[in-house]
Amino acid sequence: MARVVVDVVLKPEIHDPQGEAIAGACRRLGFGQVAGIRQGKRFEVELSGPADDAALARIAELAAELLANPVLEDFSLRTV
Amino acid sequence: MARVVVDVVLKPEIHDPQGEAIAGACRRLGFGQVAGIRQGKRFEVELSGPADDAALARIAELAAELLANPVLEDFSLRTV
Amino acid sequence: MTARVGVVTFPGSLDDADAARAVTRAGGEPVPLWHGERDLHGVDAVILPGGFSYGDYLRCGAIARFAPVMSALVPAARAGLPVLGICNGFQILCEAHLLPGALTRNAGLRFISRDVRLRIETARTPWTSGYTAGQQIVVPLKSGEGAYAADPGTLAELEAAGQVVARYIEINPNGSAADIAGICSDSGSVVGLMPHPEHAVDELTGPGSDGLGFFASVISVLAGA
Amino acid sequence: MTGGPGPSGQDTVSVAAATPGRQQPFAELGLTAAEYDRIRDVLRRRPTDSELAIYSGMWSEHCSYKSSKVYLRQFADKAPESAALLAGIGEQAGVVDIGQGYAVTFKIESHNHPSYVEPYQGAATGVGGIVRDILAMGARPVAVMDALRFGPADAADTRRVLPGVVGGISFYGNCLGLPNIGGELAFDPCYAGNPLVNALCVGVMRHGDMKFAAATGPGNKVVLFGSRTGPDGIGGASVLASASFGNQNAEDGGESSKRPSVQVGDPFMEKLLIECCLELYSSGLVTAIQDLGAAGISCATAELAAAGTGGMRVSLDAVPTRDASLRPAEILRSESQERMAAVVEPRHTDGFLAVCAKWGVQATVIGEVTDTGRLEMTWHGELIVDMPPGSAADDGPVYHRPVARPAGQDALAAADPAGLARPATGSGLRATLLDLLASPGLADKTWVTQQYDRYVRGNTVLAMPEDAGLLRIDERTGLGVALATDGNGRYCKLDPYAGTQLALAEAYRNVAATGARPLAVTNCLNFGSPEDPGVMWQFEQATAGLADGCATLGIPVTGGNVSFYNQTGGAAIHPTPVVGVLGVHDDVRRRLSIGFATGGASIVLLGRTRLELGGSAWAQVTHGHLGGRPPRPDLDAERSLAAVLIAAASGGLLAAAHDLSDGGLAIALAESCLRGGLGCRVTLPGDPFSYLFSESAARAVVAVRPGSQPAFAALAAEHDLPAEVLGSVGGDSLLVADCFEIPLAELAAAHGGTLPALFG
Ligand SMILES: Nc1ncnc2c1ncn2[C@@H]1O[C@H](COP(=O)(O)OP(=O)(O)O)[C@@H](O)[C@H]1O
Ligand SMILES: [Mg+2]
Repeated sequence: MARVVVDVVLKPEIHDPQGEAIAGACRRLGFGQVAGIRQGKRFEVELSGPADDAALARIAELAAELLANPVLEDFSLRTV
Repeated sequence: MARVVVDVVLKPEIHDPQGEAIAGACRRLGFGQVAGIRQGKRFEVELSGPADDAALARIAELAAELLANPVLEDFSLRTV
Repeated sequence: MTARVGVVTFPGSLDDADAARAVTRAGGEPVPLWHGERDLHGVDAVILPGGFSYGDYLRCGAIARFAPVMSALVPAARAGLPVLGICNGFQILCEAHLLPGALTRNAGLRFISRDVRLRIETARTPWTSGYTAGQQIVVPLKSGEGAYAADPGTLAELEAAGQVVARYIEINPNGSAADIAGICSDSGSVVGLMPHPEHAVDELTGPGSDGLGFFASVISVLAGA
Repeated sequence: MTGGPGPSGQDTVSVAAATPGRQQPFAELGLTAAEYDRIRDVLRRRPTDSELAIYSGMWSEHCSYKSSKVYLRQFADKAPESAALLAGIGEQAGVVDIGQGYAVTFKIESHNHPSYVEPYQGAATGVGGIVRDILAMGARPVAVMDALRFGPADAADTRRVLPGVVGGISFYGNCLGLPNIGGELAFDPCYAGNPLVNALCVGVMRHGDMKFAAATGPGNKVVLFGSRTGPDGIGGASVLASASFGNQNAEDGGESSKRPSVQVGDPFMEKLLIECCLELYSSGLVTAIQDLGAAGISCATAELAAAGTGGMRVSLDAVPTRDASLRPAEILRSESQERMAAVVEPRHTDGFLAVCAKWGVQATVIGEVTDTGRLEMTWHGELIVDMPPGSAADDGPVYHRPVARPAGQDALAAADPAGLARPATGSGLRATLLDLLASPGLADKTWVTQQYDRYVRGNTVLAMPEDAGLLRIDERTGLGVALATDGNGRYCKLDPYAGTQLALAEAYRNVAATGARPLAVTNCLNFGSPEDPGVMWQFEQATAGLADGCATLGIPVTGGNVSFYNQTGGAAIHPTPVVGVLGVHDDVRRRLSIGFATGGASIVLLGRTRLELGGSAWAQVTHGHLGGRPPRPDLDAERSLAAVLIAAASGGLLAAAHDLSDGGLAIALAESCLRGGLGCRVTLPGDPFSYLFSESAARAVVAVRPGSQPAFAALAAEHDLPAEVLGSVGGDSLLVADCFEIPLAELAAAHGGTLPALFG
C-alpha cells in the first residue's frame, strides 16, 4: 500500500497566532535561537492502490477540496 | 536563516477521530482509493542561526519536551 | 482555622473566579496564585481551573505546564499537597506528568457544552471524601479536547489501583476510554476531572449543587488534618 | 510632469503638493469621483497615498454611515425620555444605568460578508470585534449572543457555512471566557450567498468608570497595544462591506495582490487584552481608549483626534508589524485583530507599559496629542499625512439616496394566506404541529448551543433555550440583566415598518417574560444595496418603525450597526433588522423559565388571538408561502403584557412564562413542555387552528402557581389584559381537548432530530 503525505501550511501572509504563542513559549524555555514558528498540518493518506500519477492527481484534488482551506492555506504532496 | 521542520504524528495505536472523519468524507466524495488518513502536525521552526548539529539537537529536545506529547505522539526532524 | 485553597491563574484561565467562589461557598478561603510566581504562598491545597491557558495553542495545557508556578506545584503535589485540576487543569496535570495519560479531541470533533451525569467511583481522595462511592452527580462538561486516552497498560493499572475517580454514565459524551471523566494519582491527592464541579454549586446558576462536594471534601479533610 | 517619490520612496505631503495631476486609484478603494474631489478640496491638493487610505476607510459605508445617517438620526430625535441613558448613539456602544451603582453597555454588530468568505474565522473575528467595542467603553465584557441566518437548511452551501460559523463563534467566545446566553437561528433562501452573522456583547461597569474615545491633552502619548499589525484584512471596510463585495478579489487597492482580506482571530490575545485593559482602567492609567476595528489605525487615530483636542502626531514606522514589507498606506488600512489604542499621560506611560508587560501584551508609543488641529503622520521622518482629522471622522459624505416603494410590494400584500388550505381535523392539526416543530427554523437548536459555554463566570441564570438570557450582576442583591435579540425577515419583507416593530416587540416581550423590565435597545440593520431605491424604501420604513416603536414602548435606542450590500447579484436579502432589548431584573432569584415543571399549575393564555397568518411559520413550512400582511403590532398591548409579567414574577405568582412568536401557541406549548419535562392538557376557547398557529403579537402563555390564580386574574384585569385559562400542567403528553394528544417523547423526537440529521 502506498502512502502520500499532504503538507498543509498557512499562506505566508496569514497571521498564525498559534505559531507565535508556541515560539514565545520556546524562548521562555530557553530556546533562544527560535526566531519564529509556523504551525501547519500533515496528513498521511494511505492508498489502496499504487501512488501513480493518476492517484496523485486525485489526491491533489482532495487536498484542494477537503484537506486545505484555500482561503487560508497552501498545500503540497510528497510520496513517502 | 535556516529552517527546520518538525513533523509530529500520532502513535500508530492512538485513535485519530479527525483522520477517520476526513477519510470518511473522502470516500463520500468519491475518492475511493483512500484507505485511511492520519492527521498530524507540522511545525516550521525558523532559526536565528545555522541548522548545525548543535541546533538540531536543541530542536530535538524542544520537540520532545514541548512540540510533541510523548504519551500520544512521535516526531521527526528535517531541514528544508 | 479555615483551609486556604490556592487557585492558579494562567494567561487564558477562565474559570478561576468560579473555582474561588466554589471554595468560598464550601467554607474555605480561596487564595489567588499567579502563574508567573514560583510560590504557593503556603496554601493547603491547589486548584488548577478550567479555561484555555495560552489559548490551548499547540495542545491543551502543553505550554502552561512550563509556567513558573508549576516548578513549585509539581514537587509539592508529589509530596502530597491536594491538587484538583478541572478541565484545562486536568490537561495541565497530564502534560506535567502528575497524572498518566492525555486528553484528546472529542470523538464528535466539536466542542461540547452540556450537563453530564457522573458516578463517583472512589471516596478515598481528599477531593471526593464527602461523596460515597457509587454516588451519582450532575455537573456541566465543556470542552473540545476532553476524551481521556491512555495505553491499555495504564488503563488497566488505573482500574486495578482504584484510580478512576469519576465515570460518565448514561452516555459517554466525548469518547473517553472506559468512560473516564476523572482520575487520581496513586496516592489519591492529585485529582484531574474533565467536567466542572465549580459550575454546579448553586441551583440558580448551575444544573444543581452536586459539585459542591469536591470543595467541601477537601476543606473538611484539611480541617481534620 | 512626473513627481518622483521622496527619498524614502514614499508619497509624501510635499510630493503630493508637487504632483497634483498624478492618477490615484480612488475608485478601486471604493470612493466616487465626487468624493475624491471633495478630499482634494479639503486638503487643497491631492491626497497622499496614505491620506487616501485614511479617507477611503473612513468614508466607506461601513465607517461613515453615509447612506443611513439621515435615517438613524430619528433614533435620537424621537427617543423617549430615559433617565437610564448614560451614553447614547455616537459612542462605541450605549451605556445604561441599571441601579445600585452599576452601568451596562451592550451592542450588536454584523460580520456577514467575512463569514461567507471564511465562515469559521469570519464569525470568530466578528465576536472579537464587538467584544472590543464593549471593552473600550470601560466595561468588563460579561456575555455574548449570536443572531444567525442562513440559506435553506438542506442546501450544500449551508452545510459549509453554518458549521463553520458556529464553530468560529464557539472557538472565540469560549476561549474568551464569555458565556453565550442566547441568539437566533433562522433559514431562508434569501440568505443563501448572504448569511447574516450578528454578534452581541454586553459589559458591566460601575458608574463613573465609563471611558471615552477622545484624545485630549496636548503632550499625552498615543499607545498602540495588542497584536502586531499584519497584512490581513487590508481594506476590509472599504472593500468587503461595499458594492464591490461580489468581485472583491478583482481589486486590492493597487496593493500587492497577495494581501488577504481574511483575518485569523486570536482569542487568547483578546483575553489578555481584556484583563490588561481592566487593570489599566482600575489603576487610573488611561485618559482615553478606542478599539481598532474597521479601518484600523486610520479610524482609531482620526476619531480619537477629532473627538479630543483636535490634533495628533503619529510615527507610523513605530507601529510594530508582522511583515517588514508593509507600506504606510497598508499599515493604515490593515484590520488586524486584537489591537487597541489608548491616550496616556506622560507620567503614566511607564506604569501603562508595565501593566501591558505583566499581561504579555505588546505596547508601543506611536505618537502624541497636539493642539494643531491636524492629524500628522510621519514615516522615517517624512510627513506623509497632514489633514484635519474631523474631515475624515465627522464630515464624511452624507447621501439622501433615492427611495421608491418596490413595484411588487402591493402584489405581495395582496397574496393573503387566508386562502391557503388549513388542517381541519384533529389528526391534521397534530401533523401540522409536528411538521412545524421539526422545521429547521423552529427545531431544537441544541446542535448549535451545545457548542457554546454558558456557565463560565458563574452568573448565567437563564440561557438557551429560554426566552431571554439572564445574567446575575450582583451576587448579594440579585440584581441582573436580561437580553434578547429578535428579527423576522419575512414580516419585514411584507411590511418593513410593522415588521421592525414586531422584532422590537418580540425582544421586549422575551425580556419581560423572564420578569425583567425592558430598558434599552440596540439594533443591527441588515439590508441589501443602498443604491437600490427599493432597499432604501425598506430601510426608511424599518428605521421609522423602530424609532416610533421605541418611543411608544418608552425605551431608547442606544446604538447599533448597519450592514448594507447584503445581496447576491441583483437579489437583496429580506430586510432584516435584528433588534436587541436589554432589561433589568430586580432579583434574578425570581426569574421565570419557559419550562412547565410544576404539576397542577394552570395554563393561561395572555393577549388577544386573531387569525393572523401573513409571514407565519405555518404559511412558510406547510405551503412555502410568503404574502399578505404580517401580524398587527400593538405596542400598547405589549406594555400591558410586560407589566403583568413583571409584576407576576416579582409577586411569585407564576411557575413559568413563555412568549408566543413563530409558530404561535402550538409551538410555545410544545417548547414549554419539553423544557420543563411535564405535559399539559388544554382546551382551546375558539377555532383550534387560529388558536394553535396564528402569530398575533403581544401574547404569552404562563403557568400560574396553584393557588395564585385569583391574584393573577385580578392583576391581568387591572391591566385590561385578556387572560384565558386553557388548562393545566401535568402528565407526559401535550393534550389539546377534542383535537389530539402527543406524547412528550414524540414531541422531543420531532423537535430534536432535525439539526443533527442535517449537520451531523
Ligand atoms: N445562534 C444561537 N446562539 C445562541 N442561542 C440561540 C441561537 N439560536 C437560538 N438560540 C436560542 O434558542 C432558543 C430558542 O430560540 P427562538 O425560538 O428563536 O427564541 P424566541 O422565539 O423566543 O426568540 C432561545 O433561547 C435562543 O436564545
Ligand atoms: Mg421567545
